Amino acid sequence: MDLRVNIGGLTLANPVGVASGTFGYGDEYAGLFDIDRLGALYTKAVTPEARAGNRTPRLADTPAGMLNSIGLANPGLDSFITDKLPALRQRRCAVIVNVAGTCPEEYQAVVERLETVEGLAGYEINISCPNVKAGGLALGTDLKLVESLTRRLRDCRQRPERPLIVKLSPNVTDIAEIARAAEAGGADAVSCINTLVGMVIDVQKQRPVLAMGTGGLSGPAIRPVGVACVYKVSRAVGIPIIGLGGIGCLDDALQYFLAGASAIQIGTALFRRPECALEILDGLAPWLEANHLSSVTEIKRLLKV
Amino acid sequence: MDLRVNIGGLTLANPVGVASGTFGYGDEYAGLFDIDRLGALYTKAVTPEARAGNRTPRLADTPAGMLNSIGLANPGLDSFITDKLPALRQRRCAVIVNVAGTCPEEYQAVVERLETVEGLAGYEINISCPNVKAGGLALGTDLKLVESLTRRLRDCRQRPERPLIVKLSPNVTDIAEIARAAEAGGADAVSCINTLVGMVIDVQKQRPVLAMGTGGLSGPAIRPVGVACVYKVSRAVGIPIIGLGGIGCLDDALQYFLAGASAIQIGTALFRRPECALEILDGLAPWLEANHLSSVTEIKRLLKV
Amino acid sequence: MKRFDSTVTELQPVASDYFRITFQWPVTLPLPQPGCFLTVSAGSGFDPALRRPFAFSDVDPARGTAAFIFQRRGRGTAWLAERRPGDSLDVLGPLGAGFRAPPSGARPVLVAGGIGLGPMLFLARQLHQTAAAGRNEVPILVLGYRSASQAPSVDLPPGSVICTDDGMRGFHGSAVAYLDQLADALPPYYYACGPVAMMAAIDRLAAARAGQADWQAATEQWMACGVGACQGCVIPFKDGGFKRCCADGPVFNGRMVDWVGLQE
Amino acid sequence: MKRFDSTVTELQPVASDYFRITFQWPVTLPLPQPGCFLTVSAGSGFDPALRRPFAFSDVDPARGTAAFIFQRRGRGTAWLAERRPGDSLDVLGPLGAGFRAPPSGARPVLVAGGIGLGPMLFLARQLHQTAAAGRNEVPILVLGYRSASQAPSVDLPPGSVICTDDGMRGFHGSAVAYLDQLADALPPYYYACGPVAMMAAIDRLAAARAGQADWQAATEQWMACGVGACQGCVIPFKDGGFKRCCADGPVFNGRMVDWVGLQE
Ligand SMILES: Cc1cc2nc3c(=O)[nH]c(=O)nc-3n(C[C@H](O)[C@H](O)[C@H](O)COP(=O)(O)OP(=O)(O)OC[C@H]3O[C@@H](n4cnc5c(N)ncnc54)[C@H](O)[C@@H]3O)c2cc1C
Ligand SMILES: Cc1cc2nc3c(=O)[nH]c(=O)nc-3n(C[C@H](O)[C@H](O)[C@H](O)COP(=O)(O)OP(=O)(O)OC[C@H]3O[C@@H](n4cnc5c(N)ncnc54)[C@H](O)[C@@H]3O)c2cc1C
Ligand SMILES: Cc1cc2nc3c(=O)[nH]c(=O)nc-3n(C[C@H](O)[C@H](O)[C@H](O)COP(=O)(O)O)c2cc1C
Ligand SMILES: Cc1cc2nc3c(=O)[nH]c(=O)nc-3n(C[C@H](O)[C@H](O)[C@H](O)COP(=O)(O)O)c2cc1C
Ligand code: FES
Ligand code: FES
Repeated sequence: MDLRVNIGGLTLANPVGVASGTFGYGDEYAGLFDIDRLGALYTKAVTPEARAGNRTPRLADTPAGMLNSIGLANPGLDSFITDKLPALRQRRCAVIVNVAGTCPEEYQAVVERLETVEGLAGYEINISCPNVKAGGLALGTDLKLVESLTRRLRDCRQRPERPLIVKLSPNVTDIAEIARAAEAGGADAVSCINTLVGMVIDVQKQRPVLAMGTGGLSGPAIRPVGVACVYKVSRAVGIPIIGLGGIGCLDDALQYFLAGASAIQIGTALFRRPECALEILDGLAPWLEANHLSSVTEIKRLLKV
Repeated sequence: MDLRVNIGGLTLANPVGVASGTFGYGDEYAGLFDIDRLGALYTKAVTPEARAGNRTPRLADTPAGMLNSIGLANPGLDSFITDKLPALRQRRCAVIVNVAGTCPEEYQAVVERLETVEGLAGYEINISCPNVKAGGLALGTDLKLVESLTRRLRDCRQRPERPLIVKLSPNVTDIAEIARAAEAGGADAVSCINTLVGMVIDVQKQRPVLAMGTGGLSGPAIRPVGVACVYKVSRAVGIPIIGLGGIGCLDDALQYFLAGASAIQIGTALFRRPECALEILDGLAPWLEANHLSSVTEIKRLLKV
Repeated sequence: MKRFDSTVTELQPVASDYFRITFQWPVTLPLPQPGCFLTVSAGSGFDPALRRPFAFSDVDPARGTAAFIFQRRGRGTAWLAERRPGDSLDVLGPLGAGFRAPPSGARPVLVAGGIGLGPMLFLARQLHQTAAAGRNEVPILVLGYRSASQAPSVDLPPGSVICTDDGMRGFHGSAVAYLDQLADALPPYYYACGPVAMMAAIDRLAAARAGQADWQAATEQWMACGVGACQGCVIPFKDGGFKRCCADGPVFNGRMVDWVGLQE
Repeated sequence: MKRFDSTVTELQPVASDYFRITFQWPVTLPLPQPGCFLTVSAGSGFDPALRRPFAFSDVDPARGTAAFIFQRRGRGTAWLAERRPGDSLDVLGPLGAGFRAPPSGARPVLVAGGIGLGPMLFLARQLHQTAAAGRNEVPILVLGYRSASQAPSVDLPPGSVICTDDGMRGFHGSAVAYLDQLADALPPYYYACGPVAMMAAIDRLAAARAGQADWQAATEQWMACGVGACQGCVIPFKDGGFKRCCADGPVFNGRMVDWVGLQE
């Protein structure tokens, strides 16, 4: 069975990826399963300068989910290239860099610089992180900004074979509108969804559990929201959609494919059961066969509505 | 301990209510716990005409939550008054009618008519139901519409002792903005949150579980979203906030009070453990005493941020 | 009805992936009737969130226990299948309106498919008792299975008929095919619980037989509250309306139910 | 490290709301060292969603088992406390870097408060063994409790000291007060695991003693991945930076940790 999928010119060996921020830069899970079998690895966000991230606590447990307010902690562009990239390049899976910044110029600085190095497969533009003051979410809710940022990055890109994937936030009135803005700006694909804004209060201590107050909600709790978003976006744009949010098993992944996704990412569920990514991958081919399909992108056609 | 709270001139015996749509018109749970002890009972939505509601299935189970697409099924205004109200009037708890319609005129028709009958304590204006085509959610995401609808209902109201509570949707980019529009239109209070838009797909049948495709996500899964919304809205408006979304125990309720709510509602958790509403009520007074507070509305002052 | 913490007294496999679970039923509560159901809370957290409905298969007032038969299908029933004697079980019941008595002079013909087994067994036992007291005719219980291996190992009342699609046991064919060829001096009066396709076929059969304007169908629908409050569990009716499975049913006149709409 | 389904062999209460759980530890896996931890998945669904971290208290290569001591606090540990021999346990480990050996000529002084008991017991037993082999000085284990009733019923190594705030057992005062008055020919070298306030006090003590530029603190922080990937579990350092509790620790030089920032 051929599991390859095409995302804006880039061919992934299979549609199963691991989500930005939940997989570090790849090494950490190496002892737990064969990372090379993944279709794609989306790195933790990379910003021009190193960032220590937010104050602690950065995590809270919620029903069927969790909050995080990591705050784009990352070693910065230089260190990413010298310290992280060499090991990432050894991976057989496609490495897609999650790009973040406080303003369009910072995003551009990251992409322009990464265009000069080998061994990367694409860019996922994080315009939807709820955990930083500047950039992040604010950027991702403004149609004009989304379109112009996408166009700016598109224009500075030298390697058209590296897709520009815009990552959408569910914290908006109409996610389809934002997806259309990204498409209009020249995005090769969109990924959805990023986390929902949430808060947990420690009743004993009478203050938010997270030092930053609010954080991003992820995990199975948000899966119905993610599936609805992918479904809605798939009716609004023609570019491929990478679906994520609460995927933990084959059935969850198939919900996203049926809703319109061409590929998926697994995030929070890795924390519970790291090998679930490969279990999903291993379940795909038999399922396609049993349903007389020859590729993953045909799954969406099965949906009866 | 005095548990009374004031919502726009209406004094509730205590801040614990049961959420619209999860408690019918009051009778159904009578055998399971003493309903009269509740502070308020929010009815299922009432529309001018009877509505059969959406096609089946209308429910889906999700991690720590559920989807519903009931679709404002209700017997209509006339039947509500003749068949449901007499029993509701016998209740010692405040009865607040959840009002819905397809256009501002329909909302107004419901409120005007209810103003002519005795035995009601207030109105909760449902501008946030994701399960109907016209009215509902579309209305609740437009600032001007929210303000003008609120003003229209405010103007037609003859009994100022019945508060006008506008129920907010979390499916917006900025819920605080909507809350401010409601306040500007003259709302006495806001309740938040209604359900999130979600979808579950039956992978075997290759179609959405709900006949309507999408539905409203409720239950513990959305609690972090509800707490964050109440916190945000409490910083934006001066009118009281009624908090709801995933409350199932005293700790959950206290999170909402700390975030800024003056009263709460319990919805989906009733389905799991009906008596949890009274367990929360019974826990409030001891907690206030242990924390040297003399009223529920003081709780929000404890929050350290 | 009451929500309470009961204790499991027995968990018994009755067929592949089918179990009977027995638990304490306090004498202070109403005795469950055939067709009534209960809901249980599965798991310790809120995943899954909704209570799961099951029809009573048995009640033993002397021992103070009740039981239901369930099929392991998803997360809730997987959790149930792991219960052991002594474990606590969060129960809400009894719920719903049960079966009504058959008309006099008619043969109660009870049809069970799949997870319809429990309530039909319960009803068959009761109708045998009332028949012995001369209150109705002796019932026939008809059970349909795809293959002989699926047939459960439970004590069936005398005169029960097992139908298998593969013909390896009992009548060769579906339960509905058996009903179709059944020759009896008395007119049949159907009671049924099972897959929608089976229910629809019985409805066609009932419609075809002039004598029977009504039959009793135990229906199923996803439930949230289980007590009539949420309007979630409605069953479509041929007249275009809806009725709540939990509070108006789960037993309805099968002629009235829109089986096509339910199947969709 | 590996994620696997282990089997519980024993669950033993060791004090009020404290339990020791023993489970199979395959010989094919690395032997856990004192200070290392594992994470377990609690409950059958995703509520709670995150794995719960616990420090090893024991490992028995002969029997092929490992153990940890835990306090029942919330949903995850309530679920753990209901495990019975034969139940399966979803384990991920061994994780983290354990304690380093003490400098020669110093007295290993081990301090445990609350849930710090398990890893300190494990370390004390190991340091007694290595002391017998002449590799370090004989350790002292100091345990602090609010009242005598909280003190656990576990086998303590010889020379252990129990401190109680109420003075009903052992030393009358806190563990830190005990350290403060401890007179020993050898300079102390601290290892500690316990509440942040206790750790901060030990750090002040260590800072005050010129001889000790370093001590070993087993830290705690909410965790998500447990393997270093998510940056969720970071501990603030006095130099303004952060280190991951799970992958860079959980044992750090206590002098470097920003105990005030951690407490906040
Ligand atoms: C009145 C009534 C009586 C029932 N009696 C029995 C019985 O005696 N024995 C028995 O085995 N089953 C019975 N059922 C069905 C039983 O409720 C479901 O099989 C069970 O809830 C499945 O739960 P799960 O978590 O294991 O499966 P899930 O993974 O949640 O679902 C598996 C499938 O079960 C069905 N289902 C799940 N939840 C419900 C629900 N709340 N209502 C209806 N269908 C559902 C759905 O089709 C779903 O696809 C009854 C249902 C109703 C409404
Ligand atoms: C490296 C490490 C080793 C630990 N060793 C032990 C041990 O040996 N014995 C023991 O009893 N406990 C130990 N803990 C703490 C233990 O993880 C928590 O007590 C447990 O997770 C609580 O789970 P719960 O669901 O019962 O409580 P919850 O209701 O979820 O939380 C209760 C409290 O426990 C704390 N807590 C919860 N989850 C975590 C977490 N993921 N990380 C840190 N703190 C948390 C929080 O302060 C919370 O308020 C250790 C923690 C870490 C990080
Ligand atoms: C700990 C953590 C860190 C994250 N960091 C990032 C990030 O740096 N960039 C980004 O685009 N998304 C980030 N995310 C969001 C995830 O990539 C993903 O969109 C979200 O968690 C929903 O998927 P899930 O439910 O499968 O986790 C992070 C999520 C978590 C839980
Ligand atoms: C079955 C069901 C029906 C509902 N019907 C209504 C309704 O008619 N009007 C309304 O304003 N909200 C309705 N809601 C939303 C709830 O009142 C509440 O806002 C939401 O469920 C979040 O709270 P919870 O998580 O405690 O359930 C309904 C919710 C459910 C689950
Ligand atoms: S399940 Fe709520 S009305 Fe039937
Ligand atoms: S818990 Fe993820 S880095 Fe430590």
